[in-house]
Formats: sequence, structure tokens, C-alpha cells
Amino acid sequence: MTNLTMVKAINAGLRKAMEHDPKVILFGEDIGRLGGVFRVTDNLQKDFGTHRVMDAPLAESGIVGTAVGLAMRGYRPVLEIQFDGFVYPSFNQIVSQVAKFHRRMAGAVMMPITIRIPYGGGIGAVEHHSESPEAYFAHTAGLRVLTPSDPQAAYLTIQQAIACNDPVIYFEPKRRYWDKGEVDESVSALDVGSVADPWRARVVRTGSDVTVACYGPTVRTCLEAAQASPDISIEVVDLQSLSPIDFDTLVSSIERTGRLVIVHEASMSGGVGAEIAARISEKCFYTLEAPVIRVTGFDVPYPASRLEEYFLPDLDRVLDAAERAMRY
Amino acid sequence: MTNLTMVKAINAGLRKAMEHDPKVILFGEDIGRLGGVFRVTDNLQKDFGTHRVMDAPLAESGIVGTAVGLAMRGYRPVLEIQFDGFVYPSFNQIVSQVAKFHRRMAGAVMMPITIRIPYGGGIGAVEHHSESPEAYFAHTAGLRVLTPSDPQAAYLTIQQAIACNDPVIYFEPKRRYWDKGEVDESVSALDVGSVADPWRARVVRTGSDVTVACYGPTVRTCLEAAQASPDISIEVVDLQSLSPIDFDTLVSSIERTGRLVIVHEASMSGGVGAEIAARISEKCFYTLEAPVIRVTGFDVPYPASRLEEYFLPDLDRVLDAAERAMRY
Amino acid sequence: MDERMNRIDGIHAVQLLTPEGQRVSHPDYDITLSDSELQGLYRDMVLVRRIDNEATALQRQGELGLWAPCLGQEAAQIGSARAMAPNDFAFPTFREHGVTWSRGITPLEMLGILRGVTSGGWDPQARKCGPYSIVIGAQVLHGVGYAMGIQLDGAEDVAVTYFGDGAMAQGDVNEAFVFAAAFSAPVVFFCQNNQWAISQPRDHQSNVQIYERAAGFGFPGVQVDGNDILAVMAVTKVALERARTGNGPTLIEAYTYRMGAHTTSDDPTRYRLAGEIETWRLRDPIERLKVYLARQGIADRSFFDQIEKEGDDLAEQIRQGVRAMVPPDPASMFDHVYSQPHARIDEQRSELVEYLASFQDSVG
Amino acid sequence: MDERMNRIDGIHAVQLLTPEGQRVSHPDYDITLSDSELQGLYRDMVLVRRIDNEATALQRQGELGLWAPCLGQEAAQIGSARAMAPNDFAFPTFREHGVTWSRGITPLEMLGILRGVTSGGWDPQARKCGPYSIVIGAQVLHGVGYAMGIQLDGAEDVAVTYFGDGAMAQGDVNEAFVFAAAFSAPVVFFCQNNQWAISQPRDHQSNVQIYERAAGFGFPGVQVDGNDILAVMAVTKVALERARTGNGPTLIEAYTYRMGAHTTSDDPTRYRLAGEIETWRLRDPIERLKVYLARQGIADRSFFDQIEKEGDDLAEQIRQGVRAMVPPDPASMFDHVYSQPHARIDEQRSELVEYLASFQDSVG
Ligand SMILES: Cc1ncc(C[n+]2csc(CCOP(=O)(O)OP(=O)(O)O)c2C)c(N)n1
Ligand SMILES: Cc1ncc(C[n+]2csc(CCOP(=O)(O)OP(=O)(O)O)c2C)c(N)n1
Ligand SMILES: [Mg+2]
Ligand SMILES: [Mg+2]
Repeated sequence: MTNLTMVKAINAGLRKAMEHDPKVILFGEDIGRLGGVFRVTDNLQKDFGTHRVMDAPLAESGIVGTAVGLAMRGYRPVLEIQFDGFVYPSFNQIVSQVAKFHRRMAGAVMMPITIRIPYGGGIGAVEHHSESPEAYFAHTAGLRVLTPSDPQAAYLTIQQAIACNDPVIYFEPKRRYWDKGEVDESVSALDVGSVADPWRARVVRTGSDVTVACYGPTVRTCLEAAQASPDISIEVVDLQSLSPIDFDTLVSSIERTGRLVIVHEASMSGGVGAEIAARISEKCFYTLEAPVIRVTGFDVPYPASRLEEYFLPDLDRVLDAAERAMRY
Repeated sequence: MTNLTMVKAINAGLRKAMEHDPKVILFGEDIGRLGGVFRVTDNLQKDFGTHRVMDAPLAESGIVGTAVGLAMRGYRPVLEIQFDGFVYPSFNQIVSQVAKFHRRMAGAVMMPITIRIPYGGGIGAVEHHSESPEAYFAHTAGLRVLTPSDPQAAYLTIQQAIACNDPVIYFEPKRRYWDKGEVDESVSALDVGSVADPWRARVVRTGSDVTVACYGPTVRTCLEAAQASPDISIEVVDLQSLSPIDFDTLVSSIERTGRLVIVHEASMSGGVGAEIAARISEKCFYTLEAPVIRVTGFDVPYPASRLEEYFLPDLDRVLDAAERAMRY
Repeated sequence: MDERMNRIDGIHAVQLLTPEGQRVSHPDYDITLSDSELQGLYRDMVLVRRIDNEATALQRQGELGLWAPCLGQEAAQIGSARAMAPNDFAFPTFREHGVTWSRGITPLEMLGILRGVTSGGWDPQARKCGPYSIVIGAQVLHGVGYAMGIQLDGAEDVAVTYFGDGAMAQGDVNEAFVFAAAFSAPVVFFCQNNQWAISQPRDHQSNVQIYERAAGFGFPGVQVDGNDILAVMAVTKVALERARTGNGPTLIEAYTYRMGAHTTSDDPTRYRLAGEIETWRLRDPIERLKVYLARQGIADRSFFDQIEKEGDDLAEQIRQGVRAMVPPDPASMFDHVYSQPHARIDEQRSELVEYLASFQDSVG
Repeated sequence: MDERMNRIDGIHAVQLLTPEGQRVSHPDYDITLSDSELQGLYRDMVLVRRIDNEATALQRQGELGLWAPCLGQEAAQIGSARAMAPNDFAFPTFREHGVTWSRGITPLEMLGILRGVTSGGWDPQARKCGPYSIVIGAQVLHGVGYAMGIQLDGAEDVAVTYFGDGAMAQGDVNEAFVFAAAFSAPVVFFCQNNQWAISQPRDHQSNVQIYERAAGFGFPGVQVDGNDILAVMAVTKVALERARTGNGPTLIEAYTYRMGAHTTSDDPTRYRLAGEIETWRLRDPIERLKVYLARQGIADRSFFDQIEKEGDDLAEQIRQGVRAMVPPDPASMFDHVYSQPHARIDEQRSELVEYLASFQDSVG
């Protein structure tokens, strides 16, 4: 066990994946000598060489489009998009090519591409640097979407994402990049099979009154809310996988609590919470004692940083929602 | 009243809008001499000139990006994206620029851009020509999303979309392009204020047992299902606006029927139906006698055309859902 | 048109065989082919044109949803594809039937996607040829990425990526130029300038020639008479060799003409004059090679007849084969969405299967 | 570096004022400015550098979230922007403080976005200057579209759009070239090649010069010594005139250097050598003009002192002004999302207002 920040944990996971499989290559803007603007790829070019950690020209569609060709040639590209707001130039290649190529070729070609995207707000950044675009990808058939909430999960799931033969959009909660946690580095990509299934949600805190479903950056927020909750017992479920979503774990939790609150930073309308609320309201029609409540960012462009504290779901808004759920 | 196809109705609406406001210009691939691959802009270049109906180079990001500049210069660009599957190259300009520019400039700049997109399946087309990407745009703050279901609505709403000072993504249900209907051409863009509010849903058929919410291409499907429904009385609500969604009309309908079925072609997970099911399950928690049921495309890439009949919600699947709703 | 003709007649475009079937020489490019190779190229062009016409007919009869004819572009497509080595990899668009044919893809494999029974049709790895790419420009980046992979492997293969004059406007194509130049990737950019992007005439788009775009990105560009299969092959071989030996990309502009409609749903009479087609008919790629073969005594009447016969048989096979293509099992739409188990997909598959079964029941 | 120096010293780049402050002539470009104009340019550069340093300091003190210094690029930015007519329209990136300054935008207006109290900061229509554009390449298309609008108006304005060497890779920038050429739009593409795109050195990206990209798109490109404000102004004026008179776009490559970090969050020591900066310090745009003004007796000690003093006052205003910038009302995040009423927005606004009010209550 070592105590690592999420940045260092992902870095360690990338290193393990590269040691494990020579076909794993990293490609992105400023990921080489600089180690990425968040230093997630720090030292990897130095240790693995410029042919395995390649600095890309400033063109996201080019990065993803060439990755499709690299995958056709048998490589396992791990791409870095510098910030959430800069993934859109590559949306066409992701949605029409990466997501559909395996099926277009009736399985004859794999697209084992991992697209790493630091996402979310809370770091006082300027526009385009605090967005949560996960719903766009979760709605896209052919893609898988993962987002870790702590260093240990990040260390493991980045290896699992890379080992997966399907394309994985890997959202890294940038405001948790510097959170520290215990990481068992003895686990390698080789035994990822034996470790936790990345596509399953994790009950990170048990409770009996309200289930709070969250992922990525809001998991810590919800855990803090649960701790701080005076009389409501909150169960916190870290979804981790946004495509597919593990409804079994959610349903069994709700069968115990009878209530669900969903928390995410992305705008409410059409966010991932909408799908969860829709499915759970159907699956748990007779179990739910209160309507599913969503605590999310508002349906506005991410605000100027001095207002983000009002946009982001915080401890108080989570507790407020839990209380509202109890009032039914 | 004249009997027009939806293609001709939109063409007439575009003509009215151009006559009404000299700042209205059309821009897109092959919209000039060819009149667009669906002939929606037929004769408009001939009648208004090449400076108001401009053929664009083959680059969607360029079309939308230059439209932003044209809007800054005081124009009202109406863009045509040739097919649903080709809007993605412009996703970056739409999501980060068109949607956010007005707010970025604290209101000092308007983005009265209309982006016309023929969408949906059912015409036996090859890949990328049958998609329903509306959820991506409905989830994007700053955009409005409209989709007509018949010639009269198309004739009016295209004028209202163009007259709107906010960006409107205007989805045209291509498999209904050749459906005919009565159109009152005496109504012009000038009195659009006096005609029906485009942002409100329309109850296109009243019923007492189940509310079926649909839009664009599936409205006709649902009306046919309602007609064919032996013993279940189906109320059909044409949402028309997908952003904002008119929940008041839906709720008042459900207060009468107690049941809701949502129908759309797009994949279920994260589709527009998810947001509607989520909101309605919350707003009508005590009213709903059955869970909200969604009848949609599956979570797969749009299939090869010979399989699309199994992918698209049809009359039988709508009735099957209505029956399931009644069984609760 | 005159200016274009001048270009074709040698000012820019490399030419080794005139429209009249005369073998001419070029200072920088030449090619020597055996009689059987020349016969093979002729055969390829005739059979591909036959496939093309047959597919157009089948679409009219409602057997295919759509067809994008390559009529008139046979020399550009076959000349370039036949210049490739077996392990080189081709990235075609939806119009490159001459390319897929040259990569060994059968007519019926080509037609599955147009019949609407598949979104692909063949195994790209086995054929070293990507799928018919529909989103303009996308496959050009794939070709560059594949070439970067060749480079990482230390292999000597080359990627050849196809696109049209209209595609020159797309961001993806220009980014492909940037990446190819930055990595000096072993890729050949083969642009067929068939003068039209649906209704958009090339000359409205720019006042410079397409091949001139390359220099500003840092690699050579060359314009070749796209209806001269010898010149196309010669120019492509040089570009392939250049890439193979680590000298990076080349942009080839094959100056040709789309003799047919954009697709079977298109009506070119709305935007172009018949006269233009007449001018280009005089430059037909097949005719000029036929004249040359005949004049040189490389092929005689019996050879030409035999190819015609082969075409008739092929056409018949296609007609029967296409009509025999049945839609796959509905549940197959859930196959290959993911390569590994996916809860949602499994759930929906069984929902559909059950739903469809419910009808069986009600019936029987 | 040597090869670069040679270029700077005249092989490619237009130069009218050497790093040593010597006025030289160029066969194609020249400019005559009055003493007061020359003094004005000097003043602009000194004050913009002062704003730049002050903002960097304020960021260190935690008063600003971020700052992207234009240190070293003052001549490129001010020389080009001061060449513009009042009705021309500028489309800057986040680094163009010399451009915004020249368009009459106040330092505090520039700093609002970095303070995090707004996403914009000024009225583009009033200032004829777009917002600091962050998404690389996006604003270049906006500039072309605006220029197309000028054309439709039959006006004689020109759009000037700014971007960096790194942006040359983006699809949007290349599509902007395509559209500008196709419509012969009155736009000037002003690319500051400051040698770096964060950690990516320009010379790794391509073996050709940036200005050479233009020819292949059908319009002229010119490389200018970006640290020579006279040459920048001369070259820009010619490009503006060309656009104004209906002759279409020009690509200007201003060859300069990013003396500072990419932004205050960047650590350039990880990827570039100090020596490089030393070389470029000798080419400082302000120093060379100062030497020239002094030698020519156009400005004396008292003038220089007075500008320094002006800078001190400005810096003080900035410090006070920035600290005084308070975040807007939380509910304002719902303003201007749409220009017309929107049910969802109104609903959420009142939800937030009520929610916040609930705390007031619990408190009081
Ligand atoms: C991104 C995208 N936009 C639009 C289309 C629709 N479309 C199909 S082919 C075509 C014209 C292509 O012209 P060109 O590149 O010259 O190829 P050609 O058809 O002449 O072979 C267009 C606009 C598309 N397939 N992809
Ligand atoms: C589409 C996009 N991708 C990535 C970024 C992150 N980013 C900001 S500035 C920059 C480098 C820009 O280099 P250049 O164009 O040379 O401008 P400079 O910073 O040198 O002024 C990058 C990669 C961005 N802002 N937009
Ligand atoms: Mg073409
Ligand atoms: Mg730069």
C-alpha cells in the first residue's frame, strides 16, 4: 500500500498497462516532456520513449481519428484530451467512428481505445475547463464510460479500461486529482480480472434511509454529506460506470432504503441522472417511497468561476435533497 | 389552405422568412442550384440570389463557425446540415460557440442561428443517414430544439425558429418529408406571434386511458396506433419542442390519464425520453398509476436498413406499451 | 473547360497515354508493364464498369437502396490500387469500387451495404482494405493513423487513403495532412478530383489546383491525368516507394470526372450541362487503353470479346447473388455493438426476441 | 536557432527595424509614421507589458485565477491591431492583450474573465473586438464569417483574426482558409508564431514555414519579424488594403517568441532551455523601438520617464480595480442563457433563489 494522489495513481496505472502490453501507446497534447498539464503522464515518455508516449499536434479530431487507424493496426491507444471542453472537435470521430467501427466491421476490427478526459469544475478555471460532458457519451451506443472517484479505483480502472477491447471514455474528476488515498500497487493489469468488476457500481457507504447515487467528483461530496447527516442514514453508491450503468446494485440498495437521490455536476436536463431516474422509477415503481430527486448543475453554461460554488452540488444541497426525500 | 408535402411547407416557410427579413440567409451544402438533396430549398437561390442562398464548401464546422461570425455581423443564418449523421463535425462550434456565445457576451451579441437537420430513419438509407441525435442538443444549455410533425407545423415553426433570437436546432423528420397536409400559407412570419407558441406541446388527439408523448417522425406512428387501438383510449401529445420541454401540457394530460408512454426513434439510454420520464415520475408521483414506459430505438448503432423496421418503434410496439401500462 | 483541357494536356497533369491512346513520355514519370499486366488492367476496368452499371440497374429495380457510381473514374481507382503491394492498406470512400475490386473484394461483398443487409461487408484485416467510408474525410485520418502504426512496427507497408475534391474542405483531411507531415508517416493521399462534390463544381471552391495544397504542409503534391491508368500507376508507384523508404507522404491529385450521377438518388441535370460530359467522354479511361492495346497488338478482338463475356457472366452472378441476399436475423443488430458482454445490450436483445416471439405465439 | 536567426535577419521575414534598432528598407514593404505615432506605439507596448506583468503578479497573489502573458509579443499584437481601421473587427485569442488594448478595451475589462466574475468582459459590437477566444481555432471561422457578412453588406471593413502556431493544426483554422478563399472574404489571418504551443516547439510540427500554408489555399502568405512593430504594421496595412479592395484574404505569420510561460499554471523549464530565451531577449520589441526613437531624437529621456510613470499609475489602478471586482449575484448565472423567456431557466432560477433564501432565514 502506498499513499498516492489520483494523478500519481493514474500515472502508476498507465505505467503498469504499458509494461504489461507493448501495444499500449499514449497519444495526446503535451503529454511527453511536460507530462501533461496535470502531470498524469509524468516521466512516462522518459521511461518508455517517444514512440510509446507521443506528443500530438494541436488537433483533437486528428488525435482520435489517427487512433482509429492505430487500433486497426493492432495498437491500444490511450488518448489524453487536455480538458473536458476540448473533446468536442473530436466528437465526430468518437461518435461515428470509434463507437461504430467494431460493429460496422461485424466484429472483424476491435477499437481498444481509451480516451482520458479530465472533467468537472471546482478548480476556479476559465470557460471550457470545468465541463461535465459525460451524458453525450453515455447516450452513444458502442462506447463505454468510466469515471473513478478515488486513487485506488483510478489505479485499477484505468488499467481495466485499457485492457478492454471496446472503446472507453475515461473521465477523470480533475478537482479530485490531488486527493490522496491508499493504493495497492501490487495489483497489476494481469490480475484485473480478479479484482473488482469496473462495470459494477460500488456501495461506498451503507445506510438505511436514502440511497445517494453519484460518481466521479461528487462521490466525496456525498460521503461528506452522509457523514455530516445528523439523523438521516445515507447509503452512498459510486456508479463508476456510466455506460453500462449497474442498475442491479442500485435497485438492491433502493429495495432497502426506498429512496433515491442522484448527484452530478452536469446540467440536469438530459444528464446521466435522467436515465437513472427514468429506469429506477420504472423498476422500483412499487418500492419507491419518494420520487427520485436529482441534485445537479443547472441548465446553464458552466458559470464564471466565482459563481461555481452555487452551480456545483455541495454537501448542503445533498442533505437538503435527502431531507426532501424523507418528507414524502 | 393548400395541400403541401412537408418539404414544400418548409420551403414555403423559408421563403416567407426571407421575404420578411433581408438579414435571413441560407447556407449549406448543395442548397443552391440543386435545392438541397431533399429539395427543401428548391428555387430559393433562383429567386433570392446567390448572396442569400449560399452553397457552402463541404465542411460542417466551417458552415456553423462562419454562421457565428455572420450572426455577429447582424445576419440571421439558416443552415442546412445534409443529414443527421453529418452534424457531428460541427458539434464543437455548436456546443462551445453557438450555444454559449450570447451568455459569454452577457447578452451583447445574439445568436439567431437556425440549424436545419433532416433526421431519423425509415427511408432505407445507408449508415449515418438515419440517426436521431436530438438528445445531444437537448442536453446542451443555450440551445433550443424544435421538431415539426406535419406540414402545417413545419411551415409555422420554421418561421418561428428563424425569428427566434436564440439558436434553434431544427430537426426535420425526413421520413415524413413527403407526407401531405393542409397548410395555411396566409400566415406569415409577421404574425407568428399570434399563432401557436412553438415551445408548447400539442395535444393532437385526446384520449382518457394513456398519454403517449412523441415528436417528429413518431407522431404519425402514435396517431395511427391510437386510431387502431381497440379498447384503450390513447391521448397523443406532440412535444414539438425538445428544449425547453413543455411539461405543463404533459402533466395536465397525465392528470387525466394517469399513464405515460414515451415514443422516440433515438436510443433509449439517455434519450429525450429519459428526461421526460424522470421529470414526470417526480412531478406526477402520486398521479401515475403505472410507471412511465419508453418505446424507443435500442442502444445500438442504427442498424443496416433491412433491419430498421425492428429498430424503429411501430404501431404494434406503441400499442404493446399502452397495454403494459394498463396492466398496472 | 479549355483551361482544364490544357492542364490535362500536360501543363500540370502527368500523362503517359493520351485520350487518343497515344503513348507519350514524361520527364519524371514512366512505367513498363508486361502485356499480361496491361491486359489485366484493361480487364479490371471493364469488369468494374460492368459491376457499376449492373449495380445502378439493380438499384433502379429496387434491389439496392443506393449506388454511388464510379463511372469514368476506373483508371484512377484501379491504377492506384493495382500499384499497391499486397500488404499495403487501402482506405476507400463509398465510390471506390475500382479500389475494392483491386483489393480482391467480390462484387457481392461490395453490395451488401447497399442492399442494406450489413454496414460493412468484408474483413478489412484480411483484405487490407477498410470499409466504404461515408463520413467525408474521416477515413483519411484513419489512414494516417494506420501509417503511424506501420512506422511504429518498423514495417515497410504503406497506407493509401482515398477521398474526393470536395473532401479537401474538411477539417479532418487537413488535420490528416498535418499529422502525416509531423510524423512523416508512410501514407499516400489519393484525391480523385472528379470535378464535382454533388452539385458543387471544384473550380468554384478554389483558384488553385488541389495538388498544390501539399507543399504548404511540407510534402510533395502531384497532379496526374486520372483517366490515364498508366500515368496513375506510375505516379502512385513513386509515391508508394517514397513512403516505403521513410520519406513520408505524397498528395496525388487524380484529375478525372464523375461521368454518372453523384448517387442513384441524384439528378445532375439540375446543376451541370450535358456538354461537359461529352467533353469528358472523349477522355474515357477504358477506350484509350483499348485503342493502345489494339494498336500495339497487345490485345485483339478475341481478347476484348472474352472480357465482354466475362462481364456478362459476372453481371449474371451479381443479379442472382443480390436477389439472394436476405436480411439477417433481427436480433443480430445487437451483435458486435461491444466485443465484451454489456448488461444493457443483453437485456434489450432478449426484450426484442421475446417481443417478436409473442407474435409467433399469437399466430400459431 | 541559427537558421531561425537567419530567417529573422531577412531571408524570409519582412524586417524594417533590426534588433539593434536600425531602420532598414525592404523591397516590398515600407511605412512612414509621424513622431507622435511612433511615440504612441512605444507607449502602447510599454503599457501593455506593464499590464501583463501586473496581471502575472496579481495571479501569484491569488487575485486572478489564471493569466496568459503576451510578454515578448507586444509588437506583433499592437503593430497589427493599430494598423486596423476603427470599423475593422478583431478576433483575438486569450493571449492578445496587446490587441484588446489597441481596440480600446480597458485592463479591468480584460481581467474580469481571469478574475472569474464574467466569461466575457466587454461588448464586442461596441469595441469591434471579439472576446478572448479559448477553444483553439474556433474564432478563426468566426472572423471569416464576419468577413462574409461585410461582403454581403457591401462594406469596406475587414476582419482580422488572431491565432497561434499551434492552431495551424486545427481543422477549424484550415476550414477557415477554405471558406475565406472560396468567398474571397475580406479577412486577415494573423498568426503569431511564438515558437511554442504550450510544450510543443513549432519546428517539431512541420518542416515548412507557416506563411507557406496560404499558397495552397489560394491566397498570399507573408512572414514578418513579429518583434519589429514597424514591419508588422507595414505588412498588416498591405493585407488590410488588399482585403478592403476586394482581393481577399492574406495569411500573416508574425515570427516572434513567447518570452513567458504558456500561462501562470505552466512551468516552461520542463520543456525549454533558458538559452533560447536569452537569444530572444536580444530581439525584444520594445528595446529596439526605444533605441530607434532615442537615436532619431524622436523621444528623449523625459518622454520615456513619463511613460514609465503612466505605467506605475496604470498598475496601481489595476491592483485596486481587480481587488474591487466582486462576484456577481449567484442568480445572474441564469441571465443571457437565452435572450427570450425559457421555462426551464425561470424554474431553476427561482429554485436557486429560494434555496439560498432558506439559509438567510435559518440565519436571521
Ligand atoms: C461530413 C459529411 N458531410 C456531408 C456528407 C454528404 N456527402 C456525401 S458525398 C458528398 C460530396 C463528396 O464530394 P467529393 O469529396 O468530391 O467526393 P465524390 O462524391 O465526388 O466522390 C457529400 C457532401 C457526408 N457524407 N459527410
Ligand atoms: C481545441 C483546444 N484544444 C486544446 C486547448 C488547450 N490549449 C490552450 S492553449 C494551447 C496551445 C496553443 O498554442 P498556440 O496556438 O501556438 O497559441 P499560443 O498559446 O502559443 O499563444 C492549448 C493546447 C484549447 N484551448 N483548445
Ligand atoms: Mg468529387
Ligand atoms: Mg504558439
